Amino acid sequence: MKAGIVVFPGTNRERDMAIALRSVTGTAPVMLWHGETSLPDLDLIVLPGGFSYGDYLRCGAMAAHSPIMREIRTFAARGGHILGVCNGFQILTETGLLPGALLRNAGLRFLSQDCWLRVEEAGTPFTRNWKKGDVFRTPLAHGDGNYVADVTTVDRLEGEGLIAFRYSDAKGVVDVADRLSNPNGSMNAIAGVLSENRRICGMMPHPEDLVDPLMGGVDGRPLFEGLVEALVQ
Amino acid sequence: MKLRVTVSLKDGVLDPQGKAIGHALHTLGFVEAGTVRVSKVIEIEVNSTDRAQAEQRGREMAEALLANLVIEDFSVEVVS
Amino acid sequence: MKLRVTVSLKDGVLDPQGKAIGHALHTLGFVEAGTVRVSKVIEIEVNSTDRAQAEQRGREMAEALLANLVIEDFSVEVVS
Amino acid sequence: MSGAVREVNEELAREFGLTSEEYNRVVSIMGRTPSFTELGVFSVMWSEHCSYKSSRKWLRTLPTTAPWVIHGPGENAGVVDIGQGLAAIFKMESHNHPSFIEPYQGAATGVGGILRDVFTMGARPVANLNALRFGDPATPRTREIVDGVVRGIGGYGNCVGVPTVGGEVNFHRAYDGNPLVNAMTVGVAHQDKIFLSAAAGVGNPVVYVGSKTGRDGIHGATMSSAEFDENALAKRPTVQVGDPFVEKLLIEACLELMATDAIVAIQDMGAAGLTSSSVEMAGKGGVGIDLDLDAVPQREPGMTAYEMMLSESQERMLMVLKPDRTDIARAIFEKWELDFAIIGTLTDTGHIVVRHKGQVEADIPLDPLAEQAPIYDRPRGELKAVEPLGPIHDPVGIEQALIRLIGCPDLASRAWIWNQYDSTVGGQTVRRPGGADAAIVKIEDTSIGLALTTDCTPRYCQATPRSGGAQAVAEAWRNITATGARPLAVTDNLNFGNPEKPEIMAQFVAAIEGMGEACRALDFPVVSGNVSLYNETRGPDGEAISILPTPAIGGLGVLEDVSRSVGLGMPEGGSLVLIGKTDGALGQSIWLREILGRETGDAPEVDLAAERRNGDFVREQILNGAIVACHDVSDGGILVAVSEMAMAGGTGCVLDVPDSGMRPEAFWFGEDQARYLAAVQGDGADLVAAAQGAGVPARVLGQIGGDSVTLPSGAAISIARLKVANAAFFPDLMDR
Ligand SMILES: Nc1ncnc2c1ncn2[C@@H]1O[C@H](COP(=O)(O)OP(=O)(O)O)[C@@H](O)[C@H]1O
Ligand SMILES: [Mg+2]
Repeated sequence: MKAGIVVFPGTNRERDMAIALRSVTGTAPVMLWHGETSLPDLDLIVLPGGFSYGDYLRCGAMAAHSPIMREIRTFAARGGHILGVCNGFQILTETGLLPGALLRNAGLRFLSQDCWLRVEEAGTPFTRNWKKGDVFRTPLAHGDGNYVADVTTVDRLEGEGLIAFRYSDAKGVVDVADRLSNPNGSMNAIAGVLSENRRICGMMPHPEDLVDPLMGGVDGRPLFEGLVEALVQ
Repeated sequence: MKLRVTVSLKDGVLDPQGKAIGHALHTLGFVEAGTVRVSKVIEIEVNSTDRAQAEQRGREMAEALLANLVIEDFSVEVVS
Repeated sequence: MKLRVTVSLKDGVLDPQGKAIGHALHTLGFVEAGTVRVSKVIEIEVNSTDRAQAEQRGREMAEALLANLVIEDFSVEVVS
Repeated sequence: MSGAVREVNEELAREFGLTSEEYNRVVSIMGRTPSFTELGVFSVMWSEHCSYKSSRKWLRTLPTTAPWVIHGPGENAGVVDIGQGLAAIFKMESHNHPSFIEPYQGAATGVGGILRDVFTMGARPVANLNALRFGDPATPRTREIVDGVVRGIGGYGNCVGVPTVGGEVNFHRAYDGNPLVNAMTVGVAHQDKIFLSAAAGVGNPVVYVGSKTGRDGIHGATMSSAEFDENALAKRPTVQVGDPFVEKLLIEACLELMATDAIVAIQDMGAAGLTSSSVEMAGKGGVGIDLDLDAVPQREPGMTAYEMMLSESQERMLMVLKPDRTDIARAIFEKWELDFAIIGTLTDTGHIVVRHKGQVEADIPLDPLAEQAPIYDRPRGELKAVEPLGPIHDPVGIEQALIRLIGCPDLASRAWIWNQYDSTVGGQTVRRPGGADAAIVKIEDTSIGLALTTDCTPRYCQATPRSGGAQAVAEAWRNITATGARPLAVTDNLNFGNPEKPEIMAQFVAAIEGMGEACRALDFPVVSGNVSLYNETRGPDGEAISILPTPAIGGLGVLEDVSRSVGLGMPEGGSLVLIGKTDGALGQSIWLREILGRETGDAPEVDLAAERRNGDFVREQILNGAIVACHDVSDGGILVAVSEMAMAGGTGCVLDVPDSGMRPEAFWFGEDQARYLAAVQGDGADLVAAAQGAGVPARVLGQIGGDSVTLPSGAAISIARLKVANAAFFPDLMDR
């Protein structure tokens, strides 16, 4: 699988992502600078976490206008696979490649803690190594992860099976109003969404930081292993 | 000339910051405080002599970058 | 009645956000954009019929909570 | 302090913080009345903050060398060999006064400043820590300060993408008007790619990079050396605002440039900005320096030479480059969208010459500026006698006391704080906050792990400064040891009151003596640090309140194989073994303060030989796999330590100890030093026997398992109950 990781000024989880990808593919992904106006041949583009442009104005707003995003739109239009994590998810919503927006966390504080995610949609390139209803642990680290969208949009996402992950407790119980299991207050406890063609996935938590037992577990690995299986034909 | 672009959350989008401020005001004894909404004001010095054109450019800036129309509304004024 | 409290950074205090926005506007081709400063507007519905008193309370709210007087200035208006 | 140029005389010098005698020395060095800008330069260079005039004599007594020390004090940060050709570069620095005035920005810029000290030497920062001291939690101002400081540290550290992995927090009313914010950064570099600050090469260009200069924080260095009074808040306009986004770009740009061979010397612009960076770089290199201030990137119009020389605008660096490499350097900084300007050249004059708008604004000989800097041997008075311990009785019983202790401000869970700090960015955090006695960060692409901690027990330092100083070092060493790592070196941050008061000076010297003794006994040299004096508040009634003496220690250790580190959580089955001798020291203990409401008695004795022996034994048993979880016994004593292990792993323990004849509260809550709790598989007999062979006291304390901590009396305290008591304090205080 040929993967590329986009680096914007202020991106800071590109190395984490590279480590995770390398550990499942055996080869280092290429780093793509935000100013580039053409893309190499790639199976997967990852928009990693961090604080592109300092999170100033709105998280992801300025990165969404980077030259490389034009290429990424074309890549998406041709059916390319894109994973956006944390700031990457915010950038995908700012560019309109994914619906909705991410507001300040309900408690108005930055949150850095483990959370539990329930897999809502199996069989996508991002979730094929889980079953629907599986629960896994992953760190999250963000100040603006509170997912919102208008009611029509949310109904459509729910109806068409485009919710990838939901925040839950360790047993998989979802309670939108519970700040312990739905820490940032996201609508319908939505933690990750898919594009209509299911080839773009955006999520707030960081599966890339849980791929090595040394760091406390490998709960995040199935996502990356699944991508490799799906994209290497 | 100076443009003032005000960006606010759309009606119906929950404003957690406004809610928290309202709560804090009550705690501090400002019991008369009702709904609180927080907006951003972006003031931009522009090199222009044509007010109407400046305002038009301000709208373009807002649409392109300053506001996220999925969740926000904006207004533009030329202030000097 | 509605209070509008505008909170801005004092002159001379670095506004990293304004700086970054100005830069981004340039990149997007808004070359006329000069200095950019970002302020906050807090709108508060208040239960009051006395404009002068409401304004006075608004100032008290700003001093107590809404503005950080170490680095920010504020102004208060009664808007309706 | 306005930028307006005023007549230079002794009165102005005093306003700038110089004594009459110091001013006379300036006049004699200059052979004339100095210019306004020159006086500014002298006053900041001779401030306590930059010159260490009250502390230097004593700092020199600290041990600073070891075979693994590459650079000790004197550089921007300390450098130690961690194997495989790599070096750890680290330092701690205070931002106390700014954090009182504007907690968010004060703490944020504190983090920014210490990061620059580390990456300026060529290291990629891999971890941040912070040591915080706040006032009485019951006061609203303390809550505001806690809120702002925590947000500020997170706001900056999270954005630059350096994980914040540890720290410490205490509350005491002595910090009401003067909180302490000490920030530590650890970075990693290749040993053959370490950059120093001594300028060299007459004719080489002096280059400014980073953010533009504004009127931020002018006279910050003198302010941070001044006592606080009612006017403190009036000094507010000097507050600097940090831009972590620019800092992140600056890190990447500097590291990219450092991979080429363009840099001769580099130094961050910290306190006293352009003045201290240019003076120190030229001074260390024995060269002169000419600066052309017209070339300095400026944020505001009409800045004077004085303002530019003293500005403490953040996110700026000064470099000396090889002349034929300036274009490469410029291209890198332009790529990262940072300012880049050649603002001067190195000369052979031995002077710093500052030009602005065609005028020479300053022309100062560098040698006397450094060599004739004041250094004081300030008079030391008597240490305050310790109030005797007094009679002990137990009004609440062991179970109740445990619940109260585990929930008190100094022992309550700090999760509310660390959950606001990104501790995982980088993907190398092996032991996060709360997971082990020291945080463990792996070095990418190696098996090496760094063990990091900050420690100090101010109430011990207040009672008995000498053993308090030793205890702080010993606890840092012990915390590193308890993970299995080998302690290598420390950085320190000496926070004290007004050194012009003989009793404060006595505290200061005694604490340093204690530290030095411990560092020597434990082979744990001091490689960098910072001194913060004048930490006092003058209340409206004129009474000066000094902080508790707080020599914060930042410790660093190394694990060759990071997979061998152990944490706090005990695995089900097996036994808990207590290592070290228990005498039941209740003087200055948390139990005494929380249960009897007294801060009396001597601080616990620090037996450095026992520390060494017990610690070396524990480390060996961790590395050979015998000990599977470990925790040092410190604040709150044995029972608090057991409870912390139980909460961390979710597994309890049935405590089974024969009556020792000691008062139960002294046994369970006494704070004797040099002790560890070690979890082992089996009945613990092997470990006890091995300890005996090594001359280390050890006894089995109980059997691991279940969901409670069960006392010998049979009383079972469920982990769930402990957790509720432990978790409540911060959310109740801060989110109500
Ligand atoms: N308490 C201390 N112990 C040991 N070294 C110290 C201490 N205080 C300062 N130093 C050393 O003195 C030098 C100057 O410190 P400082 O002025 O704080 O650095 P900077 O200029 O980077 O702010 C540094 O090398 C620092 O490590
Ligand atoms: Mg320095």
